[in-house]
Amino acid sequence: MHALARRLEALLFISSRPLPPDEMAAACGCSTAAVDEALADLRVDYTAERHGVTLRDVAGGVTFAVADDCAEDVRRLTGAERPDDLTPALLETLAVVAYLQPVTRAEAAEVRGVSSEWALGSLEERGLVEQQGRADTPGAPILYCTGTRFLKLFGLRSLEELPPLEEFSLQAAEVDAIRARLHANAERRRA
Amino acid sequence: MHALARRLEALLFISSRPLPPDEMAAACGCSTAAVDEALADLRVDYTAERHGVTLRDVAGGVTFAVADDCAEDVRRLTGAERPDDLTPALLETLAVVAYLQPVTRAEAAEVRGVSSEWALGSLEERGLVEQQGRADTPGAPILYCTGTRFLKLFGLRSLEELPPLEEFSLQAAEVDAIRARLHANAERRRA
Amino acid sequence: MPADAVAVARPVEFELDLDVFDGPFDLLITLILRDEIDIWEVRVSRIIAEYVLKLADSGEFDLDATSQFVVLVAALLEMKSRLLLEEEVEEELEDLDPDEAAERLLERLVRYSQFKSVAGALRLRWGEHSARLYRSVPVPPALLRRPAPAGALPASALPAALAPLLREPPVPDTSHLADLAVSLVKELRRLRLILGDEGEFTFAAVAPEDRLQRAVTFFALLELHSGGEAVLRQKRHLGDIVVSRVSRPTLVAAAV
Repeated sequence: MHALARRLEALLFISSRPLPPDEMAAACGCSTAAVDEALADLRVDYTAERHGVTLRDVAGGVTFAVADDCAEDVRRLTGAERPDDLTPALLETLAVVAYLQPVTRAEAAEVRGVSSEWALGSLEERGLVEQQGRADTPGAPILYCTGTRFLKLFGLRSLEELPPLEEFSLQAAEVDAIRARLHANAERRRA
Repeated sequence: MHALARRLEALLFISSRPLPPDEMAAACGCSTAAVDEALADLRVDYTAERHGVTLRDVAGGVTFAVADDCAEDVRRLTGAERPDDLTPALLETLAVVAYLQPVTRAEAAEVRGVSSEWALGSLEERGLVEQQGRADTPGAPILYCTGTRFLKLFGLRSLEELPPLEEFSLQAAEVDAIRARLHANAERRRA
Repeated sequence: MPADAVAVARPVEFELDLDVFDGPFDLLITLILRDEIDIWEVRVSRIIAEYVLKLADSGEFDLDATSQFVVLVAALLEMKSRLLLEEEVEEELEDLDPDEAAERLLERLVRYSQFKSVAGALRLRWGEHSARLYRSVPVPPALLRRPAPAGALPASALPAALAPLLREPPVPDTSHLADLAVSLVKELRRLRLILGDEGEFTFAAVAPEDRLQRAVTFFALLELHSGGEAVLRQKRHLGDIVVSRVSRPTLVAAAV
């Protein structure tokens, strides 16, 4: 293996967080370009078929993860459980925080139409959202944002990898149908 | 690589302590002889010349360790590590472990009233709590306790130096009662 | 959701005779949940009054059945109050031109639907990635350039964090409940005196300012009614209640 690749392997093994290439370059005293090249070597070596661990690009850096087909053995050994599934309410709240961050509790509630206090607390306890200071508005409400664990658990390199919100818009025909229904209601009320 | 060797690689990669071959055999559902054979394969692959980490035999088990010539790179990387800042949730969980140890995940959740899976994982990652075997109850849940890094961070020579809870208008008897209740719960689960 | 509470509840058996419905209470609940009866049409206060009558009739107090009844009525009230709130939002919008109001609502629905869809996409990603295992082992001290400073955090932070969790929660303050129990009896006595002196009065004239006290007064009225001591009348929806003395002791059934 390439000498620099060996050194990166050691860094990636020891670090419990994904490492950005420039941090690895600083530690090894080389250029980021050299790191990128050596990483490409490592990626070839660590394909799932050959090793029990694979390289993953996640949460702003590179990290080793257990190959998916070896995960069950590891769980038997460590007793680590899969994280509990998220309820629809939690997923919805998480979606609001992910796209609109930083958001206050009131802003999340306004989008969802229901109080989101419990959902935000539960997401915070699961390490999926974090408090990020307070808004500079009356009452100084807490601002919530997503953190590294959110990116890791959803397999995202960065927030930019989230598809644009517009892609989730209703179809024009669906909007028209709702509009027609609402205007019909308005008409009835006027009558 | 040998299929079993891949699975062992995953176990050794994730484990925070050296693994005895029989534990690996139990996790993979195979014989210790098969593990020894696959380990021999791994040893050939992980020689210092080829990888940044090597296999070492320590204290009756096997573990991955950073190759000696890569240690300096790692030190340069960890020089940039952030200091230990504990969020209220982490501090609370750490206090539960410190005073009531050994505790299971379920017991920590019971005292705190919320799921403590993420918090315990995060404390483990910081080296502040450690796994100390498993409870002798159904499901054999992992027992957590504090380690030497914990003592150092809080400037304690031993657990006896933990500040008494009496100053917080809690009698030692009350703390004992809670500990007894946790253990009684464990008994009940076992029954 | 109240619907769940209703689904698991034990049946509460008693017959109702309302304008819109005549039959067992449980059937009424079922019909409301199935949208076959509009909850707007149902006077919950009337149901409560009938139940109180039933209790008076049977002469015995079944705590389990009554608790169930309270749960069901609370569920009905919640459903009804939600409708009221929706109405309020719509009223707010009604100040606008109805078409403009519809557009505003549409805007909100369209925006919300985006996040609902995102939640679905996130669920798929979660299924694929959340179970992945990453290494989370601390760096061995020998490989740290700067060893963690000893005593960086104060040990006193630990008992401070644990103590609130271990302390027994304070015993719930039930003094207000005790107050209620006493003042219901007092209130009954007061209303009986007024009824005896004046023969007729209105709820508005005798009800105290305090909301809790008003509720007690209302319960006392129901009690007078169920005991056959008074007749309650209301000219219009949400209007004042007129309470009149029943001249001779009457059978409970005759008062209804």
